[in-house]
Amino acid sequence: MKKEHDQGKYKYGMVIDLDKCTGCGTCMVACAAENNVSVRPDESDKQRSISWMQVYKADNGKEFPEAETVYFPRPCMHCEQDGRGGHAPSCVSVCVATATTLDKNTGIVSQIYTRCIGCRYCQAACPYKARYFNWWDAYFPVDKGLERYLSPEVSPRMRGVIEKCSFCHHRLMRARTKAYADGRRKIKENEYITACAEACPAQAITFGDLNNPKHKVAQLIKSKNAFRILERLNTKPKVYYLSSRDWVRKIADNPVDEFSPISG
Amino acid sequence: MLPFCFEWVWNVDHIIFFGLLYTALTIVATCVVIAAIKTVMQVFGFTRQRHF
Amino acid sequence: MKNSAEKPSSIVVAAFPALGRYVSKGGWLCFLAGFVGALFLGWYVFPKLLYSSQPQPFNFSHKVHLEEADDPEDVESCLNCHAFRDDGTFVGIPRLDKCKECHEDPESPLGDSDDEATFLTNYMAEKKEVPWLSYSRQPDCVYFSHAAHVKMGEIECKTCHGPHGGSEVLPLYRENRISGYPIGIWGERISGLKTNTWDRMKMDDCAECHTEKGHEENNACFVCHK
Amino acid sequence: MDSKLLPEGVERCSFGMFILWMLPWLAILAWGGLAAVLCLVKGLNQTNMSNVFAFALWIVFDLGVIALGAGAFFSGFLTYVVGKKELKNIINAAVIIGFICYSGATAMLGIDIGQPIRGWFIFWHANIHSMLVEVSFCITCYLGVLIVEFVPIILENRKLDQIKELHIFGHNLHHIMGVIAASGTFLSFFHQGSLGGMFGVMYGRPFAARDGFYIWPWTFFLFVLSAIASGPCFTIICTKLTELLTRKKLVPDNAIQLLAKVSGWLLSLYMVLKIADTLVWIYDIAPRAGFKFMDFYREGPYGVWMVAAELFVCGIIPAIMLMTPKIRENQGMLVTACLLNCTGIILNRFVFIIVTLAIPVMPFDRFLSYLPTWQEWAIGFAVIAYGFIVFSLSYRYLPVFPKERELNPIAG
Repeated sequence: MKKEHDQGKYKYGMVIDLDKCTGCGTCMVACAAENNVSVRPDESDKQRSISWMQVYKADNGKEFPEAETVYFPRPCMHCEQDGRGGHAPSCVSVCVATATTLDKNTGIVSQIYTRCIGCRYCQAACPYKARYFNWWDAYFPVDKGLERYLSPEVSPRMRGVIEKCSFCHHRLMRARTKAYADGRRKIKENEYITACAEACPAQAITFGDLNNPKHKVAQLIKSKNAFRILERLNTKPKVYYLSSRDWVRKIADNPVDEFSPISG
Repeated sequence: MLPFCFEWVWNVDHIIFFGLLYTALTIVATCVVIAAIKTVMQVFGFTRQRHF
Repeated sequence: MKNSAEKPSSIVVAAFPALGRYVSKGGWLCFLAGFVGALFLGWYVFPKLLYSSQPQPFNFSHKVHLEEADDPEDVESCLNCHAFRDDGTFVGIPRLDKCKECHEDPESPLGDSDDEATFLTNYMAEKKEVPWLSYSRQPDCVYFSHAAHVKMGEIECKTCHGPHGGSEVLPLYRENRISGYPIGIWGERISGLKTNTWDRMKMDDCAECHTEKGHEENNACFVCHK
Repeated sequence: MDSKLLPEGVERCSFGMFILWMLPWLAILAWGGLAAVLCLVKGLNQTNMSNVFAFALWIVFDLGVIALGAGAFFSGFLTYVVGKKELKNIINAAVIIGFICYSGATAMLGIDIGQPIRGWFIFWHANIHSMLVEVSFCITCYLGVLIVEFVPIILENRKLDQIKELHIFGHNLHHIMGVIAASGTFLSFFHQGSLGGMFGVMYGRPFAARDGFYIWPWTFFLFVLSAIASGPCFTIICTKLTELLTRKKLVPDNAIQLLAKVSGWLLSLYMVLKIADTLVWIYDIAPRAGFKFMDFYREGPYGVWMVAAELFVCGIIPAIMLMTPKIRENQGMLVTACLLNCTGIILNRFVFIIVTLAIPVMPFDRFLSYLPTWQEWAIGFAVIAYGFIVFSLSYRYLPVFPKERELNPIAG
């Protein structure tokens, strides 16, 4: 019997080079546009607005001239584990209605909006704040023409459900369909990348299959500068960061010894 | 969820969890049904009503 | 003891046969009438109310168009009109351009039915797309790749869509008034039972086939949802 | 006016007086109803919950009332399974309080989820690895059990009792109460526990996360223990409040004292385990996740004082008070101890919900705070008002306290 993934499992992941990131926010915009993220007439309530890709700012807490800043673009980390050895991320193991799952074949954590009942337990369980709740009905300002830019490949969300980064899963399906039409089963490295990776003007974001040693991401994560946010929690995220700066690598986790929180 | 649902997995967790749930439901439901049947029997004099 | 003839009988009481002596004959008749009435409402009136009926713009005969094909249910015959685009996406119901390939030619063998006249005058001459109503339109949250099933899975069209390559008339289009989905998704039978693979198009049917064919991994949520 | 409905041989206030008493509660209930309609129609944007405070006031209320409602299952267990006869005089009240707490909490949860119409997905598409599924399963089953336990009390109403069939049915229900109480104990045990488990399994949140046994983190067992330690105290408070309002003695002292004693011992056991748990958390779990104990309390209003209040003021002190016969026999001290106990448990739930969410886990993230909107308060208070209404109605029309007639003989 022919299996779709007879070549071994895929494990899609992302590497973000923080030394290249300028904090411009293009990834956030590209992501929102690609994934039909609903907006608000007034977006100032940041605790309730939606941004699958969020750029966090941190600094080293020092005065000029030693002051340095770093930007952490934070998509969904697509964790592998819950932190206690359970082979599903925290959000997946707590979901009541199986609305979110870890796809073992792609490593992508799915979120099914029509299944979500909106209990928000996953939101409470996620340490990365990567999950967003639709506090309002979906809104796309008609007079501004925004509704004409909606993508038919991503279904818009209704009020009262959680949404989050899907690693642009529809792009994977698009690439697969193309491959099938060509009579191929495997897709090439450049055929599937996320919208943020494609849009980043500094090319700080690399996307690919972490299981495939030929893919650039699999090589980048071997770097001594590679790290993940909150690695100590043992959630095994698939989003890696690169930085040659010691303090940046250090503030990505909660160091038990001296550490001062940032401003901003 | 019932075992013929495609999301159902035949593993220990599912059997224990749903087993306990359905057992608890059955016990409670059975109790009420027994009480109802006893009532019907007593009302129609099929069985003698115990003195309370 | 209560005098049953004077008491209004209730369905709750009537539900217990042992309580028969509590209820008058009229009460039993009322219960029976109510029961039959409820069944009739649930199985006949409710489905009729639930689904609206709309005619297609004009009749289309699959049989006429597939007359030259050896097997009207063959995938290749279907693919002539219900084709794939270069990027692997599926055309679905063909657009006017496809019809034009044959019908623009005045020498082409055309019939003389009213439906054809409607098509030629109202749509072809006006270069207006035919507003066909799709019998298999899935909800917005569903992703379906025809390429994966037809090209890679080598599944026949009729497995899901039923054999209609030899049909002469288009069935009435019926739509669920609440959900807005065509009746083919839930299936014609209100009970939700099915005998053929193409009787229903629900998530369970997709999952059932994936499991049968040994592709359990395709029951992962994101394979069919977007 | 309604004298034919009142239990025999007891004194009740006039109907007009009763209506007057009910009016404010009905008004609060209506206010809550308005808020509920707003939340259901316009959505949860009516609240001040946010992507940070995914759980908020309602969940605190929910967990609070459910912990306090544990008096029902535990008293039922003691009465029907262990066989403590003296508790028969208070079990009706405990069951009604439990019913109020659980039905109120369920109603609140229905508003709290973003898509209430999809609520049945919890049962039909259940993810058995989720503690919240365990909670939902047990809460609904147990609500069923409570209804079965409540029905015979309702059937004892003077008018209803005159109907022969209902009278027999009520008695038959009474006969199976042992089995019902036992299954209720089982369900409520898992339900209280999995509420604790819900927070203990949030391994991404070092503030709440705990190790545990099999699938249940230690909070599972701590929540069960704290619920059965505080539930009876809440039953005592409600009874004492009823006695105060009706100016009557309703429950013999031995029942109250037994509950208080059991409560005290359970609370002290809970305190020992809770302190051990806190120490393990401070010295093992938090450092493993990269936190020092004081990191959790660096910002915001939720300081170390909460730990002190929970463990000492509302924990050890009431435990000692309830364990000492001299102190708990003094009515004022008894009520004080019960109040402290219940406060401690609510504080515990508050810490696990609000403080857990307020503390950022990512080091470059900020502490955020939250204040509920009137809609949230309204629904919370509506549950309390609902409780007062149901309990008042029950007291007026049902023989809730079997010893009431004996303790308050009507002259002449």
